Amino acid sequence: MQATTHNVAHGGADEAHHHEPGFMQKYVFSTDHKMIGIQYGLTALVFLLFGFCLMLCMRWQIAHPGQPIPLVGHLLERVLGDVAKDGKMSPDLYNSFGAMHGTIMVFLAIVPLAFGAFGNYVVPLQIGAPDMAFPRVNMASYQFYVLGGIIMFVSFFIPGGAAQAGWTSYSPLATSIPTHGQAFWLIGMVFLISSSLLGAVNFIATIIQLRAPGMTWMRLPFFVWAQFVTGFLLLLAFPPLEAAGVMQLMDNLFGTSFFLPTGLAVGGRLADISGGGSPLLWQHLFWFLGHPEVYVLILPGMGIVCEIIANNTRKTIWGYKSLVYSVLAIGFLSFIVWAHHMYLTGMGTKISAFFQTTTMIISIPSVILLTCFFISLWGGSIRFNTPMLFALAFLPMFGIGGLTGLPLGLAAADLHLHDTYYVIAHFHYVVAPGTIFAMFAGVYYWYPKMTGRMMSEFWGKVHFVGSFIFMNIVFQPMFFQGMAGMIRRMADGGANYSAAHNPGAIGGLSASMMGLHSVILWGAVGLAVSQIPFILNVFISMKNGKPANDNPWDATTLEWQTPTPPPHGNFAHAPTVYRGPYEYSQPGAKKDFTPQNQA
Amino acid sequence: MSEHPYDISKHIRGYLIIGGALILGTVLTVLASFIDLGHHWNVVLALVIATVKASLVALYFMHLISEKQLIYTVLGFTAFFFIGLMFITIAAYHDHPALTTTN
Amino acid sequence: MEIPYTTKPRPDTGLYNAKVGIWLFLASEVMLFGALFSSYILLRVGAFVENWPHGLLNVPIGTVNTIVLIVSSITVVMAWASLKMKNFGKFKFYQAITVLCALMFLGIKSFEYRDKFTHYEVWKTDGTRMTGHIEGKPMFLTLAKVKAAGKEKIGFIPDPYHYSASKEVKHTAKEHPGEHKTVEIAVSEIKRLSAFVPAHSTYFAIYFTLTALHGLHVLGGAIVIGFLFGPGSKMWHSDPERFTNRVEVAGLFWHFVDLVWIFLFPVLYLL
Amino acid sequence: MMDFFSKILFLPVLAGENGQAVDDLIIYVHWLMILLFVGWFSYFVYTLWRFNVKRHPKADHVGVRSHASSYIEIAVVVAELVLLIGFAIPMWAKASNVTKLPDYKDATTIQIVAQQFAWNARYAGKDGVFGKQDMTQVAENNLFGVRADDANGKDDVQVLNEIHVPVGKPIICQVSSKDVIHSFKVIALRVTQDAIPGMRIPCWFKATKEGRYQINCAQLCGNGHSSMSGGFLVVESQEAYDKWLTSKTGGAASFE
Ligand code: HEA
Ligand code: HEA
Ligand code: CUA
Ligand SMILES: [Cu+2]
Repeated sequence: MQATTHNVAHGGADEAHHHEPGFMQKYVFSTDHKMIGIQYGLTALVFLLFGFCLMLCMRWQIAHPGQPIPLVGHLLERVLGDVAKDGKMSPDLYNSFGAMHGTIMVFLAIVPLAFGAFGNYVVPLQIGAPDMAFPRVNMASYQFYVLGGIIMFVSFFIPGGAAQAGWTSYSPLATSIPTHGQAFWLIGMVFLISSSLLGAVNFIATIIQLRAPGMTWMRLPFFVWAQFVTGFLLLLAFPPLEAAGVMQLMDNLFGTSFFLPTGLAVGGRLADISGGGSPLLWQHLFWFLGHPEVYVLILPGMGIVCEIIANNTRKTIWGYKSLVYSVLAIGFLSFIVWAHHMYLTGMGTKISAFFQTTTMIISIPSVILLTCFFISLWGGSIRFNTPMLFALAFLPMFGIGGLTGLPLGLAAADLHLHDTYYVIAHFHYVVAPGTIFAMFAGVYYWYPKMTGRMMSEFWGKVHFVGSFIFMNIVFQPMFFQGMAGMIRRMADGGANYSAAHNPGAIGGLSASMMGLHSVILWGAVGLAVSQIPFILNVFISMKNGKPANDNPWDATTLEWQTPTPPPHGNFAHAPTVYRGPYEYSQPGAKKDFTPQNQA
Repeated sequence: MSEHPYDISKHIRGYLIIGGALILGTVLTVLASFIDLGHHWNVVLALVIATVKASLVALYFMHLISEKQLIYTVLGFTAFFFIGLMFITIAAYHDHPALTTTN
Repeated sequence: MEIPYTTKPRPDTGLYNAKVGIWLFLASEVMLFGALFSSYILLRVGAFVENWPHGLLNVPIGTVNTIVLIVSSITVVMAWASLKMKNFGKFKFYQAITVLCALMFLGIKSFEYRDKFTHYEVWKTDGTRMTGHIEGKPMFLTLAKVKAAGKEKIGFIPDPYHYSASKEVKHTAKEHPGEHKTVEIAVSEIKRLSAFVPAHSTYFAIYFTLTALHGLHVLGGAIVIGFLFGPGSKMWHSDPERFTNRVEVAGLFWHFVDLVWIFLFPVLYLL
Repeated sequence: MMDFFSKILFLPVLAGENGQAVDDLIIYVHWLMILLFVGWFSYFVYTLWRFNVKRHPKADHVGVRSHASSYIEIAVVVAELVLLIGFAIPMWAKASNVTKLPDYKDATTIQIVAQQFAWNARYAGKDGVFGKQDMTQVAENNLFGVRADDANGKDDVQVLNEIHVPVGKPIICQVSSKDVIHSFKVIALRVTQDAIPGMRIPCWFKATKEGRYQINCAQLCGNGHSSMSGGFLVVESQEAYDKWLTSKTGGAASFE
C-alpha cells in the first residue's frame, strides 16, 4: 500500500544514465540535486563552524581586551601577521572578524544550508520530481558559491586582512579603509549573489513546472512553500545589492563617488574625488536586500519545523491555508520594510511612519505562523525525538527574537536600542537558536534519507540539551547589556565606555554589565563543546548508525515514499498525488499516516 | 507550440512593422531632445517614447501579448518592487531635513 | 525518470521549463538595472547642476548604435520565426546578421569609450574649468601622474565651447566659441584634472557602470547566439523543437538587452 | 510601576526631557511582549506535558476547533495598532523630530561634526550667527568648511570633545561628519543621531540634570570606534555655560 513507485526505481535510473559516472562526475561535478544538496550542506556546515570560531576569538577579546587569545593566538599571528601581534587581537582584526562573521554566517553558512542544501535535497523529492528543472545550472550555482567562499576566505590572508566595515559595509567607511579586503568582499559577494540567483531561478521553475501529477498548490508540503517564497526573495532582492556592490567596487577601485559626498575629508585631507554621491544610497540598496534576506534566513527553517511538527505530533498541521497565506504575505511585505534599519539616519516623520507601519504589519503573519504551530500541538501525540526537540525549541526561541523585533520596529524605541547589543540579541535569537536549531532539526530528520542510517538519539539529545542551555546563556545577557546602552561592534567590549574607565561621567557601563562578558564567553565555550557530539555523530553514524528503512519516521510526504537513498531520477515514474501533505491519524486508516501518493 | 507555420508567416509582417516603428521612435527621441520644452517636459517626452518602444519590444518581440498568466504575475510583482525601490528611496531621501552641509 | 517539460509545455502553466527560467531570470535583471536606474535618478536629483555635465556624449553615434541593436532584435525574432517555419537556411541568415550587429555594437561602443578616455576636464585653482584634449592624446592622465612626471606645464587644446552646468550657460558659451588652439596651463594652477573616466563625476560613473554592464550583457548574448548559430545548431537535426525553444529563449534575453538600451540611450545621451 | 519596569528592563538613568517618551514606549512594548510570551509559553509547556506520547498515545484527528486563536491574533493586531498610532508615531514626532524642531530663537544651536575618532562642536558665538560654510573648502585646519570671507564667522567658537550646553533649555544639534558615518549618542538623554558626511541633520534635546555625560559613538567608524570615548557633553547652569562660552570666544579663529 505504501509506495507505488518503489521497487522499480533502480531499474528506472538506468534509463537515464547508461554508464556509471566516475568519481569526479559523481562527487565533484555532479548534476544530481541530491549530491549537490549534500555538497552544499557539508560546505555550509564547515563555514558555520568557521564563523563560530571567529566569534569565539572575538568573545575572548571582548571579555579580556588586549590579552593574547589562548590556544590560537600565536597561530593567528603566524598566519595573519601584524594584525594579531603577540597573539592579541588588534581593533582591525576584531573588525575583520566581525564583518566576516556576519557575512559568513549569513551568506556562506545559513543561506546555503537552508536553501542550497535542504532545498536542493528535499524540494524535488517532496514534489515528486526527478531532479531540478536545470541540473547544470544547479551545479553552476554550487560552483559559484564555492568560488565566492574561496574569495572570502582568501581575503583573510591578504595584507591588511579581510573587510573591516561590518557585514553592512557602509560607505564611506568601506571605501576609506586603505586595504583591499573590501574589494575581495565585494567580488566574493558578486559570486555569492550570482549563485543565489541561479539557485532561485532553478527552484522556482522546478516548483512551478515539475510538480508530480496531482500535486496541486494546496497539496504542497509547507516546506516547499517556504522555499518557493524564499526563492522569490532571493530572485528579486539580491540584484539591487549586486548593483550596489558593483558601484562600491567602482568607488574602491576606480575612484568614483557613488556613495561619497562632496567635502569628504578622510585623514584630515580633502579626498581627491569628484564627490556628489550619497552614503544613504548604499544603505537603501543594502537594506532593500537586507530585510528580505533575514526572511531568507528564517523561512526555510520554518518550513523544516512545520514538517517535523506535523510528523511528530502525528497530526495534521492546524491552519495549513493560513500558513501559506502568511508566508506569502511575509514575502511580499518584506520588500517594503527595509528602512526600519535606518530610522536614525535622520528620517522624517512621514517616511518613518510608513516604515513603522509596514514593520508592525509584517509581524502579524509571523504571529500567525507561530500560532498555527502552537495550536497544531494541541491534541497531538507528541514524540520527543531529537529532530522534534530542536523543532520545538525553535518556537520559543524564534518567539523571543521576533518579539524583541517589535520595539526595534518602533522608531522612538529604536532611538535608544539602535546599534546596541539589544539588536544583536534580537537577531541572534532568530538566527542562532532559531534558524540554527531548525537546521539541526533538519539534519537529524533527513539524515536517514540521505545516508540510509539513523543518527544516534542519545548523542543527539546531549547535543540538544547543551546547545539549548548555552545558546541562552550566550544571548540572554545581551538584551540587558543592550538596554543599558552597550554599543555593538566594540573591539574592547565597551571597556572604554565603562564607568570604571571614565569616573565622574554619567552613562558609562556599570561593572555588572561589563561582568556579563565573561558569562557570555564561557557560554560560548560551552556552546562549542556541545557541538562535539554533533560533529562526531554526523561522521560516525554514516558507517555505524542504525540502518534506516525507507520511511523511518512514518511520514506522509513524497521524499519518504522512494528508496533510501533515492536513486538517480528519484522515482521510477512520476508518483501521483491524491491527498494533502499531512494526513496523519486519519480516522479509519489502518496506520496513523497516509502517504500523499496513496490513492 | 500552438502556432502553426502559416500563422507564423503572418507574424512576420508584424515584426517588420514593429521594427520600423522602433527605428522611427529612436529618430523621434533624438529630434525631440533638440526641441527645448523646458527640462521637465523633455525628460517626460523622452521617457514616454522609450516606454512605448520598450512596450513594443516586450509585447511583440517577446510575445508577452500572447503569454501566460504566470509570467504576468512574476513581472507584476517585479514591477511593483522596482517601483517601490525607486520611489520609496527617493521619497525617503527627500523626507530628510537636510541634504547638504552647504549653507 | 526523465525531467519533464523540457520541450513540451506543461499543460496547466502552458510553458516549457526554459521559458519559465528565462523569464524569472529577466525579472531579476529588471531589479538589477532597476537599482542602477534608481541610483541614477537619486544621484542626479541630488547633484549640483554644474556637476552633471550635458552634451559630452556623441549623439549621432549613440543613435546609430541604438538602430544597430534594434535591427538585431528584429533579426533575432525573424530567425526564430524561420525555424518555426522549418526554414533552417533563413535562420542561419538572420542569426548571422544578429551576431554581426552585436559585434558592431560592441565595436562602436569601444570606440566611444576610447574617445572619452582621451578627453579631459581641468579644474583650475581660480575656479574656472574647461574641457578639451591634452597634447599627445594620452589616456587616463591624472594630476598625480603629471606631477610625478615632474612636468610644469601641459599643453591643452580646449573644446570649441566650454560646457558648464546649466543649459543657459552652455548656450552662451556656444556663442563665444573658444579658439581651437593649444594653450599652456601651469601645473600649479590646476586643482584637478580628469579624463572622462568614471572618476570624473557621478555622471560618468553611472554612465560607465550602466553601459559596461549592458555591454557585458551584449557580449554574453552574442556568445550564446553565436553558439546557437554555429556548433549549437547541430541540434536542429536531432531535436528541432528543442532547438527552436533554445533560440526563442536566447532571443528573449536578447530583446531584454535591447529593451534596456532603449532606456539607456535617452537617459544617458539626451537628457 | 513605570519605575519598577524601567529597573527590571535595566534602562539606564534618564536625564533628558524627551527621553521619558522613549522609555515609556519601550516599557509599553515590553508589557505586550511579556504578556504574549508568558501566555504562549505556559500554553506550550502545558501542551507538551498533556499531549506527550505516553499520556496521549493516539492523536486526535481534528485539532482545535475553537476560535480562540483568531481572537488572540486580533488582540495582537489591536495592541500593535494602539502602540503604533497611539504612541510610536507621535513619539517619534516628539522625541527625535527632525522636521519639527523647537524654535531656533529659544534654543541653543550647535553644530557637531564627528571625525575619526573625536567630536567637534561649533558655536555661533556672541552674535548668535554662524559663519557661512562651503564643503569644498574643507581642509585639515578647517573641517567645518568655514568661509574666511564671512564676518559672522569671526566670533564662532570651535571645541574638541568637551561640548558644553545649558541645562533646561532646548538644544538643537546639527549633526554631521567629515569622514565616515558615526552616530552621536548620549545615553542618559536618550538622543541618538547618525552623523553622516555630506548631510547635516538636526536633532534636539533638553537636559534636565546638570552633569558630565558620556558621548557614545554608536556606528562602526573604523578601528578607533571603540576608543572614540573621549567626547563629553557637559550640562551646566546658564551662567556657567555663558562664562565658558566667553572664555572660548578669544580663540575663535582656531581653524585658521
Ligand atoms: C531571521 C532573521 C530575522 C527575523 C525573522 C527578523 C524579524 C524581525 N525583525 Fe529583525 N533583524 C535581523 C534579523 C531578523 N529579524 C537582523 C540580522 C538584524 C540586524 C542587522 C544589522 O544591523 O546588522 C535585524 C534588525 C532589526 C531591526 C533594526 C534594528 C536596528 O538596527 O536598530 C528592526 C527594526 O525594526 C527589526 C525588526 C524586526 C521585526 C519587527 C521582525 C518581525 O518579523 C518579527 C515577528 C515575530 C513575532 C512578532 C513573534 C511572534 C511570536 C509570538 C506572538 C509568540 C511568542 C511566544 C512564545 C514563542 C512562547 N530587526
Ligand atoms: C545567520 C547569521 C548568524 C549566526 C548563525 C550567528 C551566530 C552567532 N553569532 Fe553572530 N552575527 C551575525 C550573524 C550571525 N551570527 C551578524 C550578521 C552579525 C553582525 C556583524 C556586524 O556587526 O557586521 C553578528 C554579530 C555577532 C556579535 C556581535 C559582534 C559585535 O558587534 O562586535 C556577536 C557577539 O557575541 C555574535 C555572536 C554569535 C554567536 C555566539 C553565534 C553562535 O550562535 C554560533 C553558533 C554556531 C555553532 C554552534 C556552530 C555549529 C556548527 C557545527 C555544529 C559544525 C558542524 C560541522 C560539520 C558536521 C562539518 N555575532
Ligand atoms: Cu565613531 Cu564609531
Ligand atoms: Cu529588517
